[in-house]
This record gives sequence, C-alpha cells and structure tokens, in this order.
Amino acid sequence: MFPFNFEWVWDMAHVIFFGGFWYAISILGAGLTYCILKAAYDTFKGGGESHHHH
Amino acid sequence: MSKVEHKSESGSEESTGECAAGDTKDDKGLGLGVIFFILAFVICFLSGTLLFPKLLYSKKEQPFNFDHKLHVEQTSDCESCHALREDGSFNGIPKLAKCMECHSETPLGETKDEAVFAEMYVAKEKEVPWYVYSRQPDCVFFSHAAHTKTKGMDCVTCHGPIGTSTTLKPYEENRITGYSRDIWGQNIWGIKKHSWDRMKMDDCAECHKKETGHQGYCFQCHK
Amino acid sequence: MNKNDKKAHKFGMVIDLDKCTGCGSCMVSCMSENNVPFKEDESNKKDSITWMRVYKLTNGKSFPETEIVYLPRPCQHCGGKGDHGHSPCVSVCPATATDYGYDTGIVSQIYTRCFGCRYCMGACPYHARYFNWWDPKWPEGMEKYLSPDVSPRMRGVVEKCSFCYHRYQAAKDKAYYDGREDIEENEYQTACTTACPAGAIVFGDLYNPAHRVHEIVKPDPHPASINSTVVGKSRNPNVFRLLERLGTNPKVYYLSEREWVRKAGDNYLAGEWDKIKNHHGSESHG
Amino acid sequence: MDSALIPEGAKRCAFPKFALGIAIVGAVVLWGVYAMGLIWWKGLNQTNMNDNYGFALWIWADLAVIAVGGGAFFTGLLKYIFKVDELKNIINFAVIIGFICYSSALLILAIDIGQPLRGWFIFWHANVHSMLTEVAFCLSCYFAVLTIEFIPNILENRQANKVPFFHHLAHNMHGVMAVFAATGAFLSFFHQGSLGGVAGVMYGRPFAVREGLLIWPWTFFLFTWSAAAFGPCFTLLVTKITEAVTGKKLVKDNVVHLLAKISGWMITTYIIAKIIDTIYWATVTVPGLGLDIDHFYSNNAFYGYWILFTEIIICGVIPGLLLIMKSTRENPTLRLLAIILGVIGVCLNRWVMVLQIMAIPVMSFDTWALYIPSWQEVATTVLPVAYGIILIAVTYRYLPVFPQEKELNAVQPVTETE
Repeated sequence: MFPFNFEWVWDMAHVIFFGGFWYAISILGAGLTYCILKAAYDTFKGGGESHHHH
Repeated sequence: MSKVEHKSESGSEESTGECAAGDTKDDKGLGLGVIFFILAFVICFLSGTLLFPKLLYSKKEQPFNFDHKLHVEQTSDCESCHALREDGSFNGIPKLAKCMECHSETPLGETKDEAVFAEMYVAKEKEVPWYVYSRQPDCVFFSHAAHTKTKGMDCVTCHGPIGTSTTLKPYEENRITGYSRDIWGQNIWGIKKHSWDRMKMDDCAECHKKETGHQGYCFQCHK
Repeated sequence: MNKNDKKAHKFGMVIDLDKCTGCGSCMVSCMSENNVPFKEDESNKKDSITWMRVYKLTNGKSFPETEIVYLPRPCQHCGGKGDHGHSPCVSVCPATATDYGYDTGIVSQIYTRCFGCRYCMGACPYHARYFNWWDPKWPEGMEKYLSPDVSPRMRGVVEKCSFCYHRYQAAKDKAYYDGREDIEENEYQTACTTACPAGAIVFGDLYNPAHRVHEIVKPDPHPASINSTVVGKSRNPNVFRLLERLGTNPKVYYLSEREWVRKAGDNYLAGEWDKIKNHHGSESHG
Repeated sequence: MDSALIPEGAKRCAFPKFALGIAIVGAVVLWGVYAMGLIWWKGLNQTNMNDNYGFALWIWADLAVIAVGGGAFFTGLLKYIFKVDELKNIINFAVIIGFICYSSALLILAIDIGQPLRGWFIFWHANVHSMLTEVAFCLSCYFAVLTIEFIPNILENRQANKVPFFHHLAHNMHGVMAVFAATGAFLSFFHQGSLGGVAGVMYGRPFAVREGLLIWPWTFFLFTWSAAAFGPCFTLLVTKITEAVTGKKLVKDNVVHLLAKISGWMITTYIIAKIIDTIYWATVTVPGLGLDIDHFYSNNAFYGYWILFTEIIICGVIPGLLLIMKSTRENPTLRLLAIILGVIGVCLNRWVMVLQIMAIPVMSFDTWALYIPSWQEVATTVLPVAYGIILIAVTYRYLPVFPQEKELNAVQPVTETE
C-alpha cells in the first residue's frame, strides 16, 4: 500500500495499481475538501446568495 | 444548468432567513473552540505517548539480575555461553549445566544475585526461567549459523551492546500479542536509530536487501 | 534469484504408484511431523486437514479385471504457467501470505499472514490446501509433543504441505556449521519420503542430475508440444503429473507402468489418449 | 409525530404503521446479526463450507449484490458524464440502492474471512497481482464514492437543510458531483471487472478460466458489462416495488422507459458477447484442456444444461429483446417481466461463476461437491435484504429521494397534522 511496506517493489505493476489507487483517493479527497471548505466559506459569508452566479 | 441546481437554489432561498438568524458573529465561541482543540490535542498526545505504552506492555522482572559485563570480563567472548550446537542450531540462553561449568553451590563472588542463583536454582537443580528479550513469534525461523558462522556477523549488530550491561532491564510483554517489546522496539513510534533497536521483519528485510540484493522468500525466515 | 542461479534448487518428488500399498504411513508421519491438527470426531473427512492425502482409484472394471491404485497427493508445489513461479494459488493470494521460493521451487504458506479468504483453495485443482475451520485442540499433554520446528496454526487460516521445509532449514544450518556450501541429497528428505515402508516416494532436487528424482523423472526443460506453458515434462514414458496440461507445472511426479493409471492423471477427450500416449514422455527426442 | 422530518409536501403513512413495519423487518435483521455474531465468535465452522467447497452461499450473495448495485455507477455515469438529464429523477434512488448493495457486500466480506481482525492485510500487505486485491481496493473506494453521492441527499432532509453549513455542503457537493461520478465509474469498471477476473484467472479450474486481453481475462469485461446492463434493471425493479408498497407513482414513465431502453441495449450487446465467449470457451478452451462441455453439466444432482439455458436465453436474450423493442418495453407487465428476468439472470451468472466452479471436479478421480448452506449462512445472506428494506423505508420517508414525487402526487396540498 505504501512504499515502506514489506511487499512494495518499485515495479510497473505497483506503479500502475497504486498510481490508480492514490490518484482516485486524491481526487475524492480534494473534491471533498473543496466542498467542505467552500461550504464553510459560504456559511460564514452568510445567506444563500453565493451560489446564484452558477 | 440542471434542474437539480435550480431546485436547490430555490430551496436555499427559503432558508435564507434561518441562515442569517444563526449567523451572529461570535468570536468568543471561536476562541473557545481553538482552546478546546489545542487541549484535546495535548491530552491525546500525552496519553498516546505516556499512558498507551503502559497499557500495552506489562512489565516483568527477571528472576534475578545478571551482569553481562562481569561475565564477559571472565570469558572474553559471547560464544562461551551462547554457542552453536554441532547440528548448526543455536543454544540460546545457556541451561543450568552450562553455568555449572564455572559455578558451584558456593557462590564465586559476593553479589546478592549470585546467592539467589545458588540457593534457588543450583541447589534445587532447577532451570532459571529467564524471559528472553529477543524471543521471536512461533512462526519465525532464524539461523544463527548462517549469520554468525557463514557471514561472520557480530552479536552487537542485532542484539546491541548487551555484553557491556551490568543489569537486566525489566522484560516488557505486549499484552495483546504476547511478544517482547524489543521486537517492536522501545520507541513507541517504532523508530530506530541503531540496527539493534528493533527486530521486526522489516529490519531483517532491510539488511537482507542490502547484503544479498533480495529481501528473501517467505520460507527463508518462516516456518 | 532465478533458476539460472547455480545455487537454486528445484525440489520435487516422484511417487511410484506401483509400489504404493495405500498403507497411509505418509499421511501419519506428515501429520505428526507438521503438527497437523485433528478433530475430535474425524468421521467427516471434508473438513479434515490432510496435507498428504491418499486417494483410491480404480480402473472401473468388474471382477476379475478390477484394479486399484493408491495415489498419495501432497501439495504439488506448482511452478505455474511456463514454470515462472506464478502458481495458481500464489498469484491469487491477496495478502501475499503465500509465495514461490525461486531458490527452492517450494510454495510457502505463512499462517500469521493469511486472513482466511480461501481464494487459494478455490484456485487449487488438487484440493491440496486446507482451511482451519476450528482452533486446534490437542489432547491433554500432547502439546508437549508438538514439533518446535513447525509453527502451529490458528483457526481461520489456510495450511498445506511445505515439503517439510523445516528439514531443509535444519539441513542448511548443519551445512553452515560445517562450512559447506550446500546440502547432500540425503540431508533433506520429507517426512513422508522417509516414512514410506515401500520406498515409493523419492525426493530430491530436479535440477541436480545426480539426484535419484532427476534420474527417474528426466525432466524436459523445453516447453511441451501439447501446451507451451507446460515445462519439465518427464522424458520417462511411465512418469506423469496430475492435470499436467493445465499448465500448473507440479513438482510432484507419479510413476506407473499401468496405462490406465497414467491416463487417470489428466483429462482426455474421447480417443485423445490413444493418439498421444505413444508420444508420452518422448517428446523432445525428435 | 415525525412530521417535522418528512419532506415538505410529501404524504407518508402514520408513524406507528411505519414503526411496526420497521420492527418486523428489524427482527429479521436481528436474526441475521445473531448469526453474524456466531460466525465471528465461533468461526467459519458455523457454515457448511468445507475444504472442497470453500466459497459458499453468501459469496454468491456478495457478487450478486455488487452486480445489481451496478445500477448506481452506470446511472451516475449516464447522468453526470453523458449528461442524460432525465435520469436525475432516479439517480438519488440508484445511489441509495448502490449504497445498500455495497455496504452489504463489504459486510459479507468481513464475515467471510477466517481471521476478520486481519482483514486490513489485504490493503496493507497487498499483492497487486491478485484480482481479489483489486476487488478490495476498488470496492472500498467505490463505497466511499457512493457515500459521498449519498450525503447531499441526506443533507436535503428538511431539518438538516436548515443548518446553513449542511445546506451549502449539499449544494457544493451537487456542483462537483460529476468529478465523483467519474471517479466512481473508473473504480466500478475495475472492481466489477476484477470480480470477473477472480474467476477468469483460476487456470487450475477449467470451468472458470478464460483467455483475455493482457492481464485481464474475458470474464473481467463481461462482469463490468453485465453489471452496467443489469444494474439498471434492479434499480427499476426496486423502484417498482417501492411504488407498489407506497401506492404512489414516484418516477415518470419517460424516465423509466429511457433507463429500460438503455438497459435493454446493454443487455443485448452483453449477451451477444457472453454467447460468443461461451461458444469459444466450450469449443476451444475446454477441449484444449482435455474436457468436454458435458463434463460441467452432467453426473450431478443439480447442475445441468438448464442453468446455462436459463442464464443466457431465458434471463438474457429474452429480457434484452423485450427491453429494446418499444412496444414490449412500454408495456408495464412485459417490462416488469423483463427486469425480473434480467435480475435473475445476472444473479444466476454470478452463482455459476462462483459456486458452480467450486462444485465441478477437476481431477479425473475427483467427485462433484454440492452442499446445503447452514442456517447461519442463510441468515447472514438474508441480513442485507432486510437491512436494505429498512434503509429504503427510512430514506424514502425522510429524504427527498424522488424529485418527481410531489408533481406526480399533487392531489391536494398536504397540511401537517399531528
């Protein structure tokens, strides 16, 4: 799972598999973080006008 | 834009009033929140580093103290007591008979520990129930012969400078796994500075990779 | 490390089915050697653990032509397609609890790593892998008789024959002590081999032409004509492997002079056997 | 009693009636949880599995719920990536069904392993060459995606939505849902596929093994394709059941017809591929291993050619044709028949690809291994169904799951009475 794990080898199989995995995790994490921060920002800014310009 | 967003926009307008109502700026609340966060962090940190090891490991005292330094001074090496047998296996901690090659029922020195040894074990012909700091789990096979005989490694690399110690530290046993703490390492984070600080599979693999170019197949060290 | 490495071995076995009497000594010695647990009630064999299992085969003919053969089946220690070490079970294990030792050709199983998904059991066509449905329970005092060289297993993990790997470890230790590079043929023999009263089991290094197993099997290093993923087919016309054409490349060979026994080792379409039996074992001579 | 939680303008049954229903299904859940507890406490000896038959009833259930849960990723893919906008009226429900299916699948996996406390080894000590590793990673990640997709719907609950932060969070999550849906589709492709791969790579099992593309056996692609094809059938079926139970129309016909049509074409193309795969396997792969196709369908008490015929013709070709033809697709009875057949078909396929494989002897002197599941296995297999019913009941009652419900049931404005 991590490069410091016993089973880890720097080979094609690991790079592809965990590349895909960490890529997906990063997208999900970034997406969620964005949503939460934006929601906090919107909340502090007050009211519901922030998303009218969509 | 999709209808979903229109819907949520209209929904948000309905609740605008409530939003505004709950939105009175409260700096005091924020300050308290920060203090709470810091306090919680400190409590978690301290309990993790101080309390957790105590909960995880039980401490056991050895039957009596053993002075490695004193013995090494007499014998001048480790192999006099910890040696390979003729079949290539390792004898580990010597049995009573081995001790008796030098000792007898009358103590050689004047220490309290030797007296205990003589009274409790030599006199009763009972083996000393030592706790073994480096005892590995059942599934581990380790060949001392391959390391010390064939590759000429010294004992210190894995066991540390135990030969210069005068006292035995308490044996710490992981309450969950039953393994000695020295396998994981004394550092609660499992961080090591010396090659002998930990005895985990990763440590074996690290050295094997460096020395042989391969961390080894499972059965090389498992049984 | 690969097979071109001079120090690499390929431990294998050949079992003479014409000598096997079905006495079960191999099963018993295996169980006691390897701390194999047993159940209080052993009447249901489907969840009993038998690293070495003796199958009973018949030629299906009625008296007086009836013939019976007993076929001991340890783990076949498959080399996998092309003998590259991707055994059916090793390649599927999700947690790397089993691997292929390229230095010995032995398929390992690490009990403390296995979490019991049983995918390897599904992948093995020989039923050589067994699951611990229960925690082992030893009769009073028997725990003291367990071998310290083989770790006992816990409930919920898979186990299988290891070709008595601990005996290899011990033999190596002795060699290290003596300052020798390698071990002798007789220094490393599995428990079943030494226990067989008929001497039906021969164990050794398939890479080493001086070993008996190599003399009997005469493994062909070239891919077989029937299936290019099959390597190490025997050049002895009486020697066969179980399900050879699947490409699992087992290291356990069987020997029999009886044709129906050799035919039972694999699946053949109607009429197929008669076509290939004559080529059997003599492929690479051409 | 709980009217403050019920979506505005929606009519729901009286709370006591609802509570009674939940209690009855809840009893089934408790039965399942008891069995689960027994298995965790006493081990897998509580099942009727054995060494010849190491996969059992619930592994089939596991594969089946993942297959039918494929409706979530495929509907999401169509809605958010291919912009099939009508599907927004059913996407919430598809996500909830998917969430139920995947949480059940993960639970089953947790029950299925011999050492549940070591379950994390599959991630930590991952063998990237094992199809099961791929399943575990993609399944867990995709479950996270489903949770993310489910959250906005939960936050749209009348009371939750009053909290400004939740309101904004739900809104923002809707805004970037396409990103999550795309990730979900990516993950789904690989875990549905790798579940198929689990069977296809077992080259010791002639019934399972398939040739393929690079490292992926054909079953990899067939599984992904079939999940996308039959998943929507299950979404439609559960919608139909929900409509029947609530006595209300919840989704407009044009949405249902659209999803049924897409499903129909997917099924038809899938079943063509499946037939080609089966023929190739039966005429090339299997004879090459010295076996006749008869070997897999004879000499036993259960598995005959009927199962092949049922899976491919009755539950594959027929629903496919019924759903691609406009007249039969828009006939409610025939459409219902088609989606039921479709769901049975994909479940049967998963049964064949996991249990029949285990039952078939491979060595010439081996015998068929059939078995009867223990009650603990049955209970833990029923558990997800009961849990799913409860979750659907609760979400339907308290969340605005069906955007068209209000419009379709606007008889009179509902005044809230206690």
